[in-house]
Amino acid sequence: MKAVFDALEGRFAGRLLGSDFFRGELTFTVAPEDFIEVATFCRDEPSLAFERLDCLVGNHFPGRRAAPFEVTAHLTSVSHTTRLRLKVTLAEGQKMPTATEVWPSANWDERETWEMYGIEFEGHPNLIRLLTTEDFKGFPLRKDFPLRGTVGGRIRTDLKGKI
Amino acid sequence: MSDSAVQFFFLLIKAILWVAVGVGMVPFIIYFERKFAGFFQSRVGPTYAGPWGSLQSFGDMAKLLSKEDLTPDTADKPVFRLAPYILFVPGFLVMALVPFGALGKDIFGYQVDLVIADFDAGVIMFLALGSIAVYGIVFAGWASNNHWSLLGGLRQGAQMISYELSMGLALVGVILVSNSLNFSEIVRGQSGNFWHWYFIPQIVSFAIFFVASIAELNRAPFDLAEAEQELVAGHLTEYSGMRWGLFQFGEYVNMVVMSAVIATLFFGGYKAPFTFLEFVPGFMWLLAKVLFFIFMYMWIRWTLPRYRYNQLMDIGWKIFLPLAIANLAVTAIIVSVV
Amino acid sequence: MGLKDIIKKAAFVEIIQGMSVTGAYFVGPKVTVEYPKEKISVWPRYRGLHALLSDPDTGRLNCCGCHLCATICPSQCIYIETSEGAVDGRKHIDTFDIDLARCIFCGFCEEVCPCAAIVMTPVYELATYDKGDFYLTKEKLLANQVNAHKELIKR
Amino acid sequence: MSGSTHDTAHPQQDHVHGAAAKPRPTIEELKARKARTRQRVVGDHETITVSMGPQHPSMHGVYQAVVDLDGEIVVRTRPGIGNLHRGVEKLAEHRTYHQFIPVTDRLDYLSSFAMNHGYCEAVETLMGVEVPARARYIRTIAHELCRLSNHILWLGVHIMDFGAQTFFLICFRDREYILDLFEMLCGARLTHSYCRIGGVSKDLPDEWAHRCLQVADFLPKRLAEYERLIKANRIFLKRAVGIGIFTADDCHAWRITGPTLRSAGVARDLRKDEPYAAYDEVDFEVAVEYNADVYDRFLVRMKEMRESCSIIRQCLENTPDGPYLADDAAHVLPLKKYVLRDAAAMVQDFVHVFKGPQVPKGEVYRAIEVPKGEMGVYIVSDGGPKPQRLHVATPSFYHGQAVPPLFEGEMIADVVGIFGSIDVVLGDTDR
Repeated sequence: MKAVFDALEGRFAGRLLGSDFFRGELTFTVAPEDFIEVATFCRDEPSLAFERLDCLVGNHFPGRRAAPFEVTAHLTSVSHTTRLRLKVTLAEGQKMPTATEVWPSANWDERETWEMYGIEFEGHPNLIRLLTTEDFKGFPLRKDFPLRGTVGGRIRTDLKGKI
Repeated sequence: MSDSAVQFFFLLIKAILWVAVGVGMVPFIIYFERKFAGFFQSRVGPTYAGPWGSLQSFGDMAKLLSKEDLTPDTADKPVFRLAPYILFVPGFLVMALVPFGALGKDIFGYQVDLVIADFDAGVIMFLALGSIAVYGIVFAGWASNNHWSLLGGLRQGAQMISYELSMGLALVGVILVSNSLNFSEIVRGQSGNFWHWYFIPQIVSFAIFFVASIAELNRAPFDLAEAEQELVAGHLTEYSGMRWGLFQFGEYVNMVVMSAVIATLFFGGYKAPFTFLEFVPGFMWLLAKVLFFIFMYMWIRWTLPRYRYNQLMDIGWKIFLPLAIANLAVTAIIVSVV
Repeated sequence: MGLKDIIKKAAFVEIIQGMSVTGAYFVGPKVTVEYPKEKISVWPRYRGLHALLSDPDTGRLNCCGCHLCATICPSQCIYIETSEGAVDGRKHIDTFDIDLARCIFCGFCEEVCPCAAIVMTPVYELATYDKGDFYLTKEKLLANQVNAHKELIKR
Repeated sequence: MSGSTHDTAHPQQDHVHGAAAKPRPTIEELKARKARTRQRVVGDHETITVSMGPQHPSMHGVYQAVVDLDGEIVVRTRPGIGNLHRGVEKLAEHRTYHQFIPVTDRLDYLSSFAMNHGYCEAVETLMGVEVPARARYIRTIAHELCRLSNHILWLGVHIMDFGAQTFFLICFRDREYILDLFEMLCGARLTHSYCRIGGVSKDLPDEWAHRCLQVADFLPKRLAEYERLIKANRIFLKRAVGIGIFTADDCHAWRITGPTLRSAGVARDLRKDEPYAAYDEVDFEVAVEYNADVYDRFLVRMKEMRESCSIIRQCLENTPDGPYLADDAAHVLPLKKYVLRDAAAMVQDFVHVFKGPQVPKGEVYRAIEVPKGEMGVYIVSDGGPKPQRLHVATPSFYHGQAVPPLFEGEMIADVVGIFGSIDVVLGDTDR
């Protein structure tokens, strides 16, 4: 953990917006425009070697006015058995660069984050709804979205030949 | 009564009986297939309809008859309806060639041949009819106008072409040994105890023929046309009700016929395994052999996984064909020398 | 591939080996339980149909109307209505309904119940022709207590 | 311990039946093999499009793969999921930490104990609950039983994908023994809801250890029987060897974990790498194979099942006595037997049900090795009784995503086999 902290601090000293250590897990907050650079460094630097993106999730904090959205990437190094969390905070409508170039497995994660929170990923190859129906309205995991109700889900006939 | 009238009368009886036995066996073979499938999987199989579930097939038949018969809107309708019949008519025709007793047997003072058609080119006829049956499946695949069905039909066509060849070449070995194309003659050539049967000198032929017959019958491990796990139901995807039932029926009729042909060609047909057992009628021996092969087909089906399409072709062309030719050459040399 | 392998292949060794396994099953004992004719007994902890227990002596419902089960229920399938004013100072249970169509049989209601009132019984045949039968009222739940495990009642 | 792999010596592989140890390929060879398969789809193709799933008989669950075929060769695959989406993450935000446990059962319904366990481990990490030793051992046993039942079911379905139908039913027959054990243990056969925050809900019943030992002794015999039936079978070998190659690099890039990753020669197993429950106290080997194909995934899982039996045996011998639920009033739902007798426990019960556990602020990501791969649970807590955000990074989600590169250039007949070999369960994928 210490090595990871030192390596990242050494490389991106001024640009890391914050770090956190809780229950043995290291979290770094980075700016959205730095995210890809930090992620690529984490993957390619042999002493870090985070080969794998374990998951990429969004989050919504309606209480934080300036930047209510958060995207968290969990990185895993199989060779060093270490984990790292990279966090990006976003304002409503602010775009996030896609991580599909760094880890292909981010594809569905980003689609899910987009459909659930409305966080747009710039450069994503296929940003369409993944789990909900095509005619779904709204972003269901936002805190202001109700738990119960019916949205979309009618049987589509106009999509013939498009899927 | 003139002799020809009597012969015609006997012919009618033979034809009706043979077909009745063949057709009558099918529901029970289907029942046994399901029962044995259960046994092979340490289950008990059907138990409800009739004693030990033996009337299961009739229940199925009633269900299939009462089901709606769907024809897809985009299907090629005449061909779609024709296909099941093409599959099972050749099976019945081959039945006519298989002898179930000696020629010129004395019954009520008349000389009767215990075969429907004592046809001199029987083996050729059998191969020809076998190739026609595949049209049923290819037509079904084409006419359904469904991707899965089309793939199934194509697979079956390709499979049949590659297996007919080695099957035919395997048979040539038997023809050389028996010196005849006539089924009755071939059986007569196997007179004596079971070590006179052709499966011993022609073991390679037998192996090729048996495996190819599984492919021809479209059963696991060569049921590529149907291939439930890959092609949904292959050529059967769009069929429902009794039309689907006819396909199943045709397949089981073909199974009876194919078992009878194998028994005739390699296992002495209606002959008893030992000469002292010949007091049992030949028909019973043939039936026993047919049932044995049907059981083997079931055992294989419920044990083995399925080949892939291109692997099947590989086996057909790269192993069986050279093997059959080699067998043919060796047999030819031995026959001409001895 | 050595000669041994070729011979093995030509003799179908591994296929015969495999067929011997299925052949052994063919003659071996069968494992089928022919369900409606014979039924399997379940273990005492089995989480089947719920039952409400009542005191065997007085016939009074064990339930004290605390709403714990209705609150913990992850699928919110328990509906309880209580009223005050019974003679002995206990709450009176007006309704105690379980919607089986919602229930996921997790057993949490049984686990949190502070007065051993709601238990799960080994009754597992819940299929019915009428959806209404899935709505269990207090009477139905009480009637089911005959199926409850004896140890649960004693406790 | 783990990670780089192609350079570490590995013990002579113990093949019970069938062929001798295969030569181990280098990663370049594997890549070349995969490239040869991919070569088939280069260039223009006239294709037909078929939809495998959601109603296809051999798709596992309601997965949809729209496949473009050139003849029998798969040119492109467009996966589609979501038919089983239940919004588990939204549900979690409206339930207390205790209430969410039965929901986790429904994630991967074929190994629901593992799902309970993963969730509880994460919550315990967040809350800092110390789990008693007995509970840790019971969890280990139950988790391994769960792995066995999952792998046995997988095996049956997987071999059935290749057309051997008997296998499916005999595997189901043997899975019954494990389900019976679970029924005896927690009262449910499929959706166990057995784990609790801080331990397990019920102690081992009488006789259970004995029966479990019997099963653990008996299953390896059955596994040998399975192997006699299929392992050396020429058809299975032809269908499985060299098919669906996915190298270690690809696996990392697509976050493929579990047996599929181990079949690519990476000795990654969270039970060893980040031990939880009692895994650091038992002795077991990580099953690794090196060819990264369908057959090696089969071998890895067969080995894992044997290891599971051995872990169960060790745990049963060493299970300590003591409490099976942590004595932690702030975080743990009290046991029924105390609630009925003890006023403090009853108060604790009421507090937990009506108010929920006391949770510190913070976020944790905890991953455990479930039968299908690595399941991570990410919990953000804002100090309330309900999670602010809960994300379950389930293995099947990523396995289902990696389908296009896996299918590329393979034949339609192998598609079902490959899809089976990566072990996808749609409850796990769609959440």
